[in-house]
Amino acid sequence: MSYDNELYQQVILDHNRKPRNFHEMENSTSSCHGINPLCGDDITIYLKLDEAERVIQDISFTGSGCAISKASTSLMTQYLKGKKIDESRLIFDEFHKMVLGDFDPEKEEHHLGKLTLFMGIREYPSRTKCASLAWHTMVGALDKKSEGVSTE
Amino acid sequence: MSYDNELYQQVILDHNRKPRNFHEMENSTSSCHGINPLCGDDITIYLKLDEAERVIQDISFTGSGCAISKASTSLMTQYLKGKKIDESRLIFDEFHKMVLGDFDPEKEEHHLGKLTLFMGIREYPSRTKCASLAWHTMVGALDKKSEGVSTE
Amino acid sequence: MSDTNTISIDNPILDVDKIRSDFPLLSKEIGGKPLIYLDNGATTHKPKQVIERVRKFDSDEYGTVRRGSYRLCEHSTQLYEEARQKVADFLGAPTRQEIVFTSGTTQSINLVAHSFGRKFVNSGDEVIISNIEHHANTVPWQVLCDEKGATLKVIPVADNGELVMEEYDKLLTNKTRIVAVNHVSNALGTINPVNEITRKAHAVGAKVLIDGAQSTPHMKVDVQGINCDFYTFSGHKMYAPSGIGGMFGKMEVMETMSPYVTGGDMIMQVTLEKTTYAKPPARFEAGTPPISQVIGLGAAIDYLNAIGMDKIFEYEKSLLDYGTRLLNDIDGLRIIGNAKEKAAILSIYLEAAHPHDIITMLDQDGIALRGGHHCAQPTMIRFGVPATARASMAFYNKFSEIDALADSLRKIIKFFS
Amino acid sequence: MSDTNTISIDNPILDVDKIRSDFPLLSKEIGGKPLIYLDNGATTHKPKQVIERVRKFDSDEYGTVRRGSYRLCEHSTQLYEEARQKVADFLGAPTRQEIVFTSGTTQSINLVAHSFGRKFVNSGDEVIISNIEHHANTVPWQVLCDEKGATLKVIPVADNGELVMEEYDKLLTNKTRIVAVNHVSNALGTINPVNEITRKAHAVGAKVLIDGAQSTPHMKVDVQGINCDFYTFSGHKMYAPSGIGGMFGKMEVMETMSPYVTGGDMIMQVTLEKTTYAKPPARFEAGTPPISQVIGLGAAIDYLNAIGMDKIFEYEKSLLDYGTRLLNDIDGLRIIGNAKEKAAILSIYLEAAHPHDIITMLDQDGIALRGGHHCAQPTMIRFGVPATARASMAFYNKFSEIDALADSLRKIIKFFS
Ligand SMILES: Cc1ncc(COP(=O)(O)O)c(C=O)c1O
Ligand SMILES: Cc1ncc(COP(=O)(O)O)c(C=O)c1O
Repeated sequence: MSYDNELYQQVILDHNRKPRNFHEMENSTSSCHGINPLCGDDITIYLKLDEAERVIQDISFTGSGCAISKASTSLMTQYLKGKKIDESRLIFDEFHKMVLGDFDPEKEEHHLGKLTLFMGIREYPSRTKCASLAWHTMVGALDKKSEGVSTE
Repeated sequence: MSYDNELYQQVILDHNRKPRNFHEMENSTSSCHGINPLCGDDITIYLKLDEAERVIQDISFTGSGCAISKASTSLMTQYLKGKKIDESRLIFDEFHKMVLGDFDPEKEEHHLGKLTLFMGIREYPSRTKCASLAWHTMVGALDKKSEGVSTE
Repeated sequence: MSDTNTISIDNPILDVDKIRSDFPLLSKEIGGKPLIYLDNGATTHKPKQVIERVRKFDSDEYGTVRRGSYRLCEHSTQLYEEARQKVADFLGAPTRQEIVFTSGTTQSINLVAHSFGRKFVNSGDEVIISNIEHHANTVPWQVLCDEKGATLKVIPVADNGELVMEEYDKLLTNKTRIVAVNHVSNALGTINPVNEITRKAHAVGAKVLIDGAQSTPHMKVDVQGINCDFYTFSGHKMYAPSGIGGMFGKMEVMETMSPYVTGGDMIMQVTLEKTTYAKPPARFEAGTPPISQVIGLGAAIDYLNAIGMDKIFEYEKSLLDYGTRLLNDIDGLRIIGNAKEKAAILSIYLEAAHPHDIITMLDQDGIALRGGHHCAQPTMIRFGVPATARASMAFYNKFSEIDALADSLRKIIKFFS
Repeated sequence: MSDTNTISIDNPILDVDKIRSDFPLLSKEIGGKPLIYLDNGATTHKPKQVIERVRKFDSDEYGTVRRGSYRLCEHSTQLYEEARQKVADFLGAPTRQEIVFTSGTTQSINLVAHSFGRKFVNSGDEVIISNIEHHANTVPWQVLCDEKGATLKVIPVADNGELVMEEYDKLLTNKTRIVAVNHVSNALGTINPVNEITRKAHAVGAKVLIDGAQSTPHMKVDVQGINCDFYTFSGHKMYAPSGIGGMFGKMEVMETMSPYVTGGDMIMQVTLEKTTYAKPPARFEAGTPPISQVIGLGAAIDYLNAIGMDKIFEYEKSLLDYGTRLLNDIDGLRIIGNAKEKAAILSIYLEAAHPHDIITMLDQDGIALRGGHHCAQPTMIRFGVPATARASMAFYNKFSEIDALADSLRKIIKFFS
């Protein structure tokens, strides 16, 4: 399997233009505010958790940011909707390591699906935070961090 | 007339070993404490002023310091005893300018007498304060500066 | 569009090619493309005259300053004080003793907020800043006002990026202790009317700090003309080494101030019971200073003087006018900040793309711009944008580099639309 | 006397001639005589590896750090963080994030006195320093205690220059908030028992700052072994450029501390109403840091590691032993400070001549020593001398230079007697 190393692929441009699950959630069970101080990315993730089943029933987001952060958040919400909480944490871990260059989905088993298209970001260290902000914030919402998270 | 450019001349060594007027003064009319923070020179000048005649009746000093500062103070007290206050200020001015290299007693009229032997100090900028501390402190005593003076 | 370009070729204000040959970094390539460096507001490159002066000093002349009386040390102390005189002359300060060396503008402003502010700003007093300040000229005053129970007031900014002076008039009261504004805004390029700001502040008895981080590299400064009480600057933004900066402070004001950083060299005498403080500037220069960097700063000032600050300002102004015209022609591009008096800064906002994406794309073309809030978040909030891409020019930039920027921006807009 | 000298020639710990060829300044002449530089306690010279690294960085790689996302800036940010890792490794710190860059020891101690001290030291609390501290580790605590109504207590020093540890035990109480002592005294050379000092302070719940200005250049340091909460240092005393220094701070302690200098990069978010602070080390690194000097510091650490800190310590110790024996043979000469554990510092007092005169006379022979109170007035007062002449050695000094010092001192004594 081969991955495109280009950062701004069509999928990313598309999710940037038309972000999915891009709205506030009235009946969320938790939410978290995340910022990337360096470039001013600023998002809020809303979760509706089924605590009994330990499943992410619904997920959405609002905020503003660069194409990478918006597309990453949009794709994350698509990908995690309906996933188990534990699995979501595992995926976070793999994603985070992938963008830092510490995990290579070309060589190792993974649960990232099409999220591997963010692999190219390894080449742009200062942009990894743009891709991972969504994920940190999602985990913050899982952990019910009221003070928010920052990638700084 | 010609001056020796050497810093440590015999006169200076002699006044360093046996400083003149080196004692506290019981009945002084004013005194001043002067310090040179860089090397720790620390002297007190005592004056007995005849305010009516505007004359320095008596002058003495105590303290510790380098050979230059001790000899300079000792020679100053010898030279100023009995001098008019106004003349003493004038001499201070000439002396101060001389050690800074701004006044050349070889070329200009002056009232410095044998004090010109400190002329060589122009060559050692960091030592000028050692030679001028006594003078600043003497003027401090004339001005009744209770907070003392510092060459810094 | 090639109009201004032609003018600059036929009748050059500066010999930019010759100047560029002094700056080794400007001939660098980034990913195979020639570097086009337009982030001079963040930091500037150093001419070889500065780099070599520091190298020579460290190799042949280095010694500590102020503390020793052997000749090596006397020599470096003399060079150090000569550099202080150069700074004084460069800023139009009356005396060398009114120049304090610090590690940069941030440290200088903190010094004033601490040593002046904590002493003279009390509960109920007021401090005035503007809406277009760098964080370095915002946070220290917030902290001070918080601590003292004083009020922080903010001069608003009009849509064109100019301060609203009528509002400033209303903010001033007899409780105003200090007014702190920048000479040139790093986010918008606005040149503020610092003479008027100072005069009016003095009329109510307030002191004035002018943050000159963005003015000292680009225009002639005259602190006596402005009549401000403090004027701060950073060496690394004015072609000098990193790690050095400073400020002008009026002696009569500095003499009333408590020390900031304490330690060696800022004291007259230390016993275990009590410490007496030295006179300014020594009072504010505790510890071993950035010696080699001060020498480098002196060399940078020599370099700037040799070109001439008036010429630098005139040339950069022509770059700004050219760039403004060029970019205003691009659809979907907005320049934030259009003050009449403006330094060569273009804060760019594209409808189509986020500044961070713009920066990464420009970088692919070898063009270095800064994207973000430029440490001026309140300004970004005021203009309703999360961030901008900022082109900040220097006298070593060429008109053709502005052309390249415009071309690249057009490409980006197309790509993201 | 030529004994030790012979040993060093036959069985050299270091190849000093080769090392000296790395330091351009050491081949300088002063008034026609070869420079004998023995003021390393004040500041050290820089090997060409450091000078060249900075020159290359400024010429080919310079960019701002942390603020930009174009490649030039990413590259310098990476070098900057690599240097932070080098410092962490050099000091034995667990993580890079526990290293804060400052302009030097003075700034580092002020940071702790402000950000830890003003938050955690209150009225009635106690701070402990020693009688052999540099002003940089005295004045900030005096100021703090004055401001807070806290008490400053002082560990006394015995006649041989060692701290009186039984007295220290008595000074510690449950009101002690911080103990701040140097690892090596710059005035006497005493190596203090910092592990024991730290252990005992922790036992009463106090934090510990160790001032490492004089230890980092001369011996292997292990902050985890010491277990101190803060450890400060100056680059210019460890063969790095001027204008850079820093400290180790335990993350768990630093996280509880307020910012010191405020401005850009130390904040998470600034609005006109409120500011949230970044995590350490960023919280304590407001503004543009001394970028090139950090890179130079990294190069200096590489240089020291290549020689080996243990070897450096061993060689300097042999210089110290040699010099001590040589000088003790001179009539009318007193060495102040004879601790069993001692770094290569000889604080010299002559009955015949004042230190300032000694320095001027030595300088005529090309020998650079510092005369004065060494920013340690309380220490001078304790030993009843106004000042001393201090020979402070480095691994680039030769035994023959100590011979020259001894000869020159003998001449001076004769001259002044
Ligand atoms: C023990 C000690 N502490 C602190 C300092 C102050 O260091 P700096 O002047 O580099 O801030 C020095 C050096 O002068 C020192 O020797
Ligand atoms: C207007 C203004 N003020 C202050 C600063 C802070 O300067 P420094 O980071 O050199 O301390 C900057 C630069 O970042 C600036 O542009």
